[in-house]
Amino acid sequence: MGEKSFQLFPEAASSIAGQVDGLYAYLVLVSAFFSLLIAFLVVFFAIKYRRKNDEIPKPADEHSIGGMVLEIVWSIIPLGLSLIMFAWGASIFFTESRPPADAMEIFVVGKQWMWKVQHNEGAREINELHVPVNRNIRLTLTSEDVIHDFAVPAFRTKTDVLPGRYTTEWFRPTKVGAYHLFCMEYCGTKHSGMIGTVYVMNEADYNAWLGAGSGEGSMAEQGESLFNQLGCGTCHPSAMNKQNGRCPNLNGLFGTTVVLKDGSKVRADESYIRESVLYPQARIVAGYDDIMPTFKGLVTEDGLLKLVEYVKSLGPKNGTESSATAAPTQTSSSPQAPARPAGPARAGNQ
Amino acid sequence: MANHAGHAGPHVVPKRLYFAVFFALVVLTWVTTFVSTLDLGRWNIFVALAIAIFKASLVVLFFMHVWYSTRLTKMIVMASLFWLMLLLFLTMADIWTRTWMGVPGR
Amino acid sequence: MITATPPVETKKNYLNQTEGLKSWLLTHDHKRIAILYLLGLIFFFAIGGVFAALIRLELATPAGDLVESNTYNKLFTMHGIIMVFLFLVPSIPAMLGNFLIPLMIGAKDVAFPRVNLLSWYIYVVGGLFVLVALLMGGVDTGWTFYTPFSSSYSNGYVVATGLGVLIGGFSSILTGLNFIVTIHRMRAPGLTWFRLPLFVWAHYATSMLQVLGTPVIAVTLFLLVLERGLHIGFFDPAYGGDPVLFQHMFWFYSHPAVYIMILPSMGVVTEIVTTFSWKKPFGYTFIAFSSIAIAVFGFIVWGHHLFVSGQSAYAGMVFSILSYVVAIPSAIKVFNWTATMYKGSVRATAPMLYALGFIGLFTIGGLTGLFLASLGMDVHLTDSYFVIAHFHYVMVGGAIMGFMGGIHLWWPKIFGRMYSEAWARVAAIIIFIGFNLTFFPQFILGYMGMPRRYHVYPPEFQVLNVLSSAGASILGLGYLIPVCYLVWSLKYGPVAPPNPWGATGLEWQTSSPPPTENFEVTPVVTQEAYTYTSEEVVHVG
Amino acid sequence: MASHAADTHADPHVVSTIQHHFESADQQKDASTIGMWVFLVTEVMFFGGMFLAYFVYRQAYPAAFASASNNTSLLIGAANTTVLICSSLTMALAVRSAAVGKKNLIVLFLILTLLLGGTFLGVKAYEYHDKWVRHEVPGHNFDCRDESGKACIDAGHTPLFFALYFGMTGLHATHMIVGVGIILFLISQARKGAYGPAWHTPVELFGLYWHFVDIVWIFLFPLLYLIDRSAVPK
Repeated sequence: MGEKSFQLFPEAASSIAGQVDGLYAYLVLVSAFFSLLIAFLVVFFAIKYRRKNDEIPKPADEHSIGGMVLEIVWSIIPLGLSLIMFAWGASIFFTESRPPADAMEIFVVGKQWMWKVQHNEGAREINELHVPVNRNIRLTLTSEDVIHDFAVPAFRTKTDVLPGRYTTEWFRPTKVGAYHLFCMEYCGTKHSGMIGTVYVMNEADYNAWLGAGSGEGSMAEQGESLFNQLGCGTCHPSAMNKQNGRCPNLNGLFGTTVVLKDGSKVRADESYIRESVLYPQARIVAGYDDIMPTFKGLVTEDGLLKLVEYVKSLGPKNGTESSATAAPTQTSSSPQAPARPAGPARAGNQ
Repeated sequence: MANHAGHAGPHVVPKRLYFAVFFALVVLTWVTTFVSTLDLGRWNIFVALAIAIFKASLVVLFFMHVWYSTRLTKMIVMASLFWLMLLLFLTMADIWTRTWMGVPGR
Repeated sequence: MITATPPVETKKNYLNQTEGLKSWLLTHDHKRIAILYLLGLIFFFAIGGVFAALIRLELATPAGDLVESNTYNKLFTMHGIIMVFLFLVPSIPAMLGNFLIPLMIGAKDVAFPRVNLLSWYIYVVGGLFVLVALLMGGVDTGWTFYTPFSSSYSNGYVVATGLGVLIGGFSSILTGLNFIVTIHRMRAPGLTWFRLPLFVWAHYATSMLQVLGTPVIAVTLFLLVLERGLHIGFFDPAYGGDPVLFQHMFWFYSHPAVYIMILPSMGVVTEIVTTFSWKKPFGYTFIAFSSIAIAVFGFIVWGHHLFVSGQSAYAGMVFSILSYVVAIPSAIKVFNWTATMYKGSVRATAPMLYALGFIGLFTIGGLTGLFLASLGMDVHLTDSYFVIAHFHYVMVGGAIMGFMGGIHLWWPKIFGRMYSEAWARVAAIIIFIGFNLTFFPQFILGYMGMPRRYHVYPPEFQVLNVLSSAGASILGLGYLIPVCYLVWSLKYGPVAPPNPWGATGLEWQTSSPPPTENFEVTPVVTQEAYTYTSEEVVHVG
Repeated sequence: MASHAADTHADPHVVSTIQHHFESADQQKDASTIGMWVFLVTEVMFFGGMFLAYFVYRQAYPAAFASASNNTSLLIGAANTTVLICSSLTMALAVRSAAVGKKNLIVLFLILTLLLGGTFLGVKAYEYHDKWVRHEVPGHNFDCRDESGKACIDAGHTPLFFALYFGMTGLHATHMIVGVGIILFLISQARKGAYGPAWHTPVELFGLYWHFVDIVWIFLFPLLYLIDRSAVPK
């Protein structure tokens, strides 16, 4: 962003941007080649074979030989070039879809027409996102009303932000600077005002910024107080309460596979926790009764994210799948520290 | 009876066939009702749908005369089924695989 | 107005067979119904065009200074809804297709003439619903009606608009149904499938899309209207609904709908290219079957609109690779048209200029579609101006160029008058230049990240937006010129001979304009389509 | 083809029904039949959208769907299905009677079809009323409880089941009502002796429509009434 002058190409400020630009270059080359080829042939034929004024044309001869060969050639070549586009695009997409296990988590709630950002450490901001450079950042996003889309063109990434669900986006900023944040899914009157800025800072600046933040405690801590405030702990065994057997145990739950009453299985991820708070009877854990009341209308989306973070902090497993690749430093045995590389201690990036 | 030479002519099916189909449909209705009260786990819906598909096939083939119809009619019927399956299965393919990646929203 | 200007000959034709408004409004003649459609199409195109002009005017500056945000949102929504559902989808099939298919296959009319008239009335009623919604204050959902915005948050007249589109959809269904039966059962003796003009093949494929796809948008909008009125939860997550399901159902129709717009246009271009290259189309069977292939494959790619929508990544991969499959038949067509010109006897008439413009612009539109089918690329480009540029290249550069070309090619047949060739060429060139200046900058804007549907935008995007707006004014001028010389030709144009271009095809063997029953004697076809012979060329300019 | 010619001659309706743009009666009948089948294709896709919504939400909220489905009456559902199948039989017999030229039987079977269709709609209306009384209509004091008064499982998602129930059966019933209207017309025509072996296209095409409506119900019955009947004790 920065300079407001005329540009023809966006800044590339994330680890994925270079790959996307490479694919773009390939696509532009292929497209330019075929567009120019067709344009040239069409114009060339139109001139070369134009009907002269006094000419009485003879019926053109049949295309006897070569027709079939040509048809096959001009089917196969585009197919081949297309499959490269598919494979290349899919590999980038796969990378974009799977956040690295060591990513630091940030939570985003979209609403008409603003972005609310909560950092794991407790800092909150609106229409701004501060992130450290060269760190993997994982966003968990949801919306309070309509569908939005969290897009940072300089990072070449975006994802829709849906109400009633969580979506995930990750990136690794590579250049310190300020970049546009756009809502890119039409969301109503002030859609074009639902913009913001992503500030990529170096480590020290980021820590300083984070330190100046609110003193409300980390997401998980806030989640814990909400958990107690709502009375969840009176039934669910958790960090403090280990005895009650009427409700499923939340310790070590996150990331595991839960067997339900009807025999089906579900992974205890962010969406499952969220649904269990709002629609507790939708998926009843095997061996338990449907006694939990709904908390729909009692908890905001922000609050839900905090509860999810709290449950997450009780579990040994990380939010991302592929626990095999998770760095061993992540499993913290310290009871008060959430099991993730949050917190101010930064060992750079592995 | 002038049995029309053209493909458009009505096909007169013996009454017995209609009654047989009718009988099968009624029996299957009560069979599917009864089976639904048995606990077959996740297979209940498959059994119910299989019976429904069989019943529908009987109606299409005999009551609607597709068995005796032109190839075009058969193709039209197949096309409608094919496109219905595209709609159902390609959408359900999304729903079914939403949790595979283990990353919400992916 | 049209009946008042018969050609000088006293011969009866469909235009002067009967007189009076009633004879038009109650006609069963497919040719008159086509004219009725043309009037509706021009009306809606004009409204949609005015909205487009206002949008471009607003976007000339980064600030939102011409209209308010709410108004701007309604402008692009109504532009999209009117252009897509009330202009592009019916444009070529209901107008040119209606007029030409019975003529091309040597029939007296379509199979169900009354249904044909009914479908026009349904179109008008659907259009009226949309107009009423517009006059009451419009709708601001975007033409895609995404939930839950449309069902719970929009401040516009979603129900009226949704019902209008739903009703209009039935018109499209009935047209498609009519064409399928007509092409199956009304062909003249000797006219086998592989003797059919490729225009008819294209329309057969289009009709398949209309019949199979449109009911799904109808039920989707029906559920949306229920949801909007009663908040039952079909698509609103607040009640347990899944907004992504709405997107699936919407695009199950709306992606094939793109082919409903482009396939007939491809049929027109095939006719123009062969006529003015005076040569049999290269690869007849490939062009014919590529139309069918597009119609079939067109139904299995819709998920590429949902790559970032919360659709599963695996489904995304499947839809991505399938999207490339549908690109192949389109590529085949482009190559075949080009090869048709090779060693032909090419005349750069106005329809041919439109067709050549179509080939160039559709090539760019199609190739940029490949960008959007590529998952990693689409994540960056989707919902940006790149998408806007891409689909305008396909729908305006493709579908409308084809429509204009077709109107010019068959104008002498439809109205029995010749238009000014010189003006027509000038207009075609102005449209081509204006179009490219309008939409090419938007590709660059899109890659830079300018989001679509933005009323206010960051200032660094302004230069390209000004270029685009300048192009739009040229394009607007380009569309006005044909209105002038075509209307002029109705009264003052030279009387058209039955076959002014030396074209093949049964429609050129009857008088211009054709009699009500189309042919004096039912034609008998004895040869393949596009058999050009030297005798016919004598009276061709 | 003697009977054909005689029939055509005897009946003015037959002559007048060949429209000007068709070459022959065969071509016209063929066109109508294909047209009807293509129309049914659009109907399949139209209902298909509803079925898709059903499958998506049943997948998402199995407990709510099972619990809410158990609030429908198994007996009424099965009985009504049987009624509809009977009406399909009588419709098929009506078409057959037309084809073999038994004009009185056409009227009889059409009336039977009408009565059975009416019975089905009456039962449907009773069920709707029952649901209304029990507050099972989404958007209007909605509440889902079983007969013992216990709230449905995952009650928060049960409105979706009932919305789909009313949407799908309502759309089906609308088709039935349209069908009843057409039968009334057909009966009046048949009484005038309009249909015989040579020409009975309207009866035949309406038969296709009626059977199609039957098929939709054949799927609606297990999907709406028969979910998880064993798991939730009543």
